[in-house]
Amino acid sequence: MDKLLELLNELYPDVDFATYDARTDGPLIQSLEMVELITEIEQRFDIEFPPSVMGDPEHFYSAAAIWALIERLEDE
Amino acid sequence: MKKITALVLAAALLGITLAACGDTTTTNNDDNDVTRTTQVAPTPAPTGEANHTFMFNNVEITMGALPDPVLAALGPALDEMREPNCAIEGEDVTLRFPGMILNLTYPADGTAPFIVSVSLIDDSVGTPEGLYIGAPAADIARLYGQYDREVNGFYYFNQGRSTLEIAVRDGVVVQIIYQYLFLD
Amino acid sequence: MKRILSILLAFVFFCTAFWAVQRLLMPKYMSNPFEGALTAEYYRSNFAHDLIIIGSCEVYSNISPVVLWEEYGIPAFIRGNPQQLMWHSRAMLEDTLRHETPRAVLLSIQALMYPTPPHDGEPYNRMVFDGMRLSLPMLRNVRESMTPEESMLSYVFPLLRFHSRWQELNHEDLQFFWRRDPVSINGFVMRADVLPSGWIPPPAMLPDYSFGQQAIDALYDMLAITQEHGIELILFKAPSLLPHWHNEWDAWVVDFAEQHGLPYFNAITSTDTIDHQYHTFNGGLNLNLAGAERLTRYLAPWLMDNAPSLTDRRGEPALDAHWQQLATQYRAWQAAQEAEIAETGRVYHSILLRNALS
Amino acid sequence: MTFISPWFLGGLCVLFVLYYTLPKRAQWPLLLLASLGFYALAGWAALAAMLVTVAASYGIAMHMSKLKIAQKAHVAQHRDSMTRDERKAYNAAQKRRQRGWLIAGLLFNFSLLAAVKIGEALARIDIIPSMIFFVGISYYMFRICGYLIDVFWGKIEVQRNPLKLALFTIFFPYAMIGPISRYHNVADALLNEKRIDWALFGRGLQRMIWGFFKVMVVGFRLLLSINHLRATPGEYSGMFAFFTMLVWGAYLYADFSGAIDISIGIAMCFGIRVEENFISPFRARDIFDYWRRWHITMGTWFRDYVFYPLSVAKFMQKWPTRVKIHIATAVTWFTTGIWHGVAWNFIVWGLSNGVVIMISQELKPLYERFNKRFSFTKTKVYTCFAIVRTFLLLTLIRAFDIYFDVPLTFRHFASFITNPQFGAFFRYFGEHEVWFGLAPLEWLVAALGIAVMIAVPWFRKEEKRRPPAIFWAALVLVIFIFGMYGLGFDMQDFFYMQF
Repeated sequence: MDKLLELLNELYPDVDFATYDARTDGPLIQSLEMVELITEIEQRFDIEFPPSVMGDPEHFYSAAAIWALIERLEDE
Repeated sequence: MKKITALVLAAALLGITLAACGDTTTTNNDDNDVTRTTQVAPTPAPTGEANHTFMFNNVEITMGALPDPVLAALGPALDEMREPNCAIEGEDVTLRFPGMILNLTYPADGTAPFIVSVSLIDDSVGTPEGLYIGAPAADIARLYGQYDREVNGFYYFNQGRSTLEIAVRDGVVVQIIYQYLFLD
Repeated sequence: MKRILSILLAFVFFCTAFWAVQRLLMPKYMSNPFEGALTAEYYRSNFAHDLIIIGSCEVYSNISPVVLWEEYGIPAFIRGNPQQLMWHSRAMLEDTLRHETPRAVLLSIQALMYPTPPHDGEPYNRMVFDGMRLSLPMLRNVRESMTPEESMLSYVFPLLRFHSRWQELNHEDLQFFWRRDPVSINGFVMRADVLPSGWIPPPAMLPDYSFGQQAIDALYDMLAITQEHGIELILFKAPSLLPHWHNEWDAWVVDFAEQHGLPYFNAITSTDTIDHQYHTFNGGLNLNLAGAERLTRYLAPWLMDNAPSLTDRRGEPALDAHWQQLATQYRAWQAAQEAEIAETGRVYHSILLRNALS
Repeated sequence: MTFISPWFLGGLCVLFVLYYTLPKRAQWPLLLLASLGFYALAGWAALAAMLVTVAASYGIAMHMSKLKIAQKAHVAQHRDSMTRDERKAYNAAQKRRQRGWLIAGLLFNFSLLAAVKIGEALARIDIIPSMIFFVGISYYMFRICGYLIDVFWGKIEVQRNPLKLALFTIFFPYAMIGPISRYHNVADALLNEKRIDWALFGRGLQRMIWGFFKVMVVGFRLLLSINHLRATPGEYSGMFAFFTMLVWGAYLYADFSGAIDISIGIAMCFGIRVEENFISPFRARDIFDYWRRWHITMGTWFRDYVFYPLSVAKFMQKWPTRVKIHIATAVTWFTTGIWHGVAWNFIVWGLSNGVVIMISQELKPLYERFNKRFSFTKTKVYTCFAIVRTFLLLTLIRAFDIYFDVPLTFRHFASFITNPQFGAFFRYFGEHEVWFGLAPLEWLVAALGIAVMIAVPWFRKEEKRRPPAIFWAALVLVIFIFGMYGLGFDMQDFFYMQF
């Protein structure tokens, strides 16, 4: 989980991801940064995202949500 | 993998054949005979070439052309008849010149007027190809070749959106009329 | 509940507005060209006619109903339209029979020469059917007369056809929103002026003198209808110089008449009393007033001989009163036209009956 | 446009009655029957090609899901005996097999579409002016390919009933025009059994009337002028060309969004909500905003099925992110252009959109710093400037669809500067009775129509501020009177009589 937080801080230095939640604080990750975020995660965690995930934001509204998605993909 | 590509190609071929058999519209030219006041020959599909042109002491009269320049070149007519038919359509004008009758139409909807027909009255005038009233029927084939249509001794030579009608009775040419087919 | 009310209100508003706008945008045919109003004139009559005359301008300018009544006692009505084709005539006959059953029908057969409309048929279809009251026979006839690009709906709801006339609305559309003025006297259109016929071009020979099938079918339909209703069918050809009536055509009609025992009056051959120097207003196409009255005085006795059902009904008070009124309008129209001819040399203002009567 | 015919509307009323009176389980088969009948109007070849596509896609989708289930079962069964790497290798191999089938399906569908399109082009030499027809037959291709890819990604459950899949593909309201719906958005609404919801039915009718108004009163009227302006493109350059582009923009919006309104309206009447395709696009602030407002479902389709997969694809990973995004954008917009038609003007249209987007992406950081530093960018004036800038930019890009001739379009762009003909343009209106094929009164009606069309995105409003029923009755009347339809099109030759 901390590896993920470290990555998120790299991309968004001025956002505190521990408490950040897109549903309340407003959308942050634009569709283009989404590409960058996903490729980084795929490299670091050695997993593969199905592109369908990109379209719908409910996986990326908070750090916890992203981590849950990563764990699910890892044990596939 | 080969199995899949074979399957795909076969299916694609099937699809293409289906697509190719799309409904092709059949052209049906109903051969309705129309009486003299309009035009006689059935409406041929307008071929690309220009319409028939008749030479009257070196004035070019092309079927469907604008009348004014032709009338200016021809000078005054011997006789004239303006026939507003009993309805709302425009005006049909018929002019007589020595050996020729010229028919024009001024449409009611204000679109451009045009030459409707040229009829030869006697042998004092002949067609550019050399046919005249009273010439033997054999001259038609010699001068014009194969006709497009024949009905009861009336031979039709279509050209562009016009037709040349030559009537034969007892082996002699009795009527020569150029017509513009404005109705198709 | 409020919702349903507002929907109902909207529906009622739509229907009335649609009807009103349709009435406004419909051409009124009250001046130019007034012949479009001829079909509707019939519904203004007393539906008490022994003779119904059906045809194109070969009848509505050439036969005078007032002379037929005043000198021969035949109450007649002319149901004509410009360029009225044979299937239009059938529509007229069927429409007439919904209102009365005449003793005889005088049918102009000149339109047999047109297998299809000689030029753009749509305006003529509109003129024939726009004034006609909606009925099943009318719709059947519309379907048979329609040109390919027309739609049946545009006859049931004329707004679909005339909706783009919103740009051409004039005072007349408002003036005649409700009422319509008469444009004829029992279908007769009077033209008192003279335009002698000049040179007539020699007719060209035709490759084929047979009539179109649709026209022939319409003639046979009318024959059947008149036989079924016990009406005497009389064929008629006007003495017009144009368009040329070929002898081969006439032979076919004579043969048809003999075959079915119908009287056939061809004014071209039967009468030499028509002189196209004095009796035509458009160079030999139609007769003027003088020509029409002369032809009527020649035609009527022949009718009395050949159509026994036609009798002299002068003396019946109801008819006398009705025709008295028509005769006065007829004379007023004639006087107005003759005054205008004396003044300007031609008939323009007084061609409209309402101008003559006002 | 087959929507504009008494037969269609009559058939629709019958269908509504049947849909809500027949037993519920007959509802979706009824829609399928109607859709097949409607589709046959586009010609038997198109119907045959479509049915073959649906059948093939159904087979492939079923096969892919069978493989996926087998893969999951296998993994679950050997959970403990396989190491993570073995499992990853196995999954990858299975994935490759399924992808092979997916590609086979897509290839087959597109080759069939190409065949129909080529056959169509050969049979019809003259180019159809309305762009809608041009793309008509291939809308179902989006839907069926989107479905296939979604199944491959495991985003949706495969549809076991081929007939239901066919209904999703060619549901008649959106068969010809769009919007390009996604399977998971509409499948349930399409297939579940419904009682009539009068409020929704009413709003559906209103939406249809609104669509007919846009198409018949504004769209067709402007089309007359467009055809006139397009007939002699060389003659109308400079300001005239710019005027043509403006009229073209208004025509396209009226014609296209109107048709979409009709199809959405019909779907609503059947109780089926379909995605929006236009949200007042002339209020877009930048090109991204524009493509989230104009033909939305096409934009999202290409984004989800071309742009994203491409940008995260393995072979793309060797480039830096910025380059990846540019390549993906270029490819996406190239395919968008090609899909409109295999013609230069569409390709150039697609690529110019791509180029502008790439430039904007590149300048994005610059914009953000600029907006932070200058506060006036938040003001109303700046947003108006942004709207006008975007409008003009898109008007120019859209010009490639007008003339079907790229060099000519560029010559017109050049003529804006070389000889704008300002004087001639404004003098034109004084000198001519008929302006570009339309009488001045017609232009007035068109202008009023455009104003109403753009100023009143009423259906965005909440429930209570809806216009009353009488407004819709009046609008139907306006359509009857000012709509361009029937024989009355060329009225002027109707009644002239000379005395």
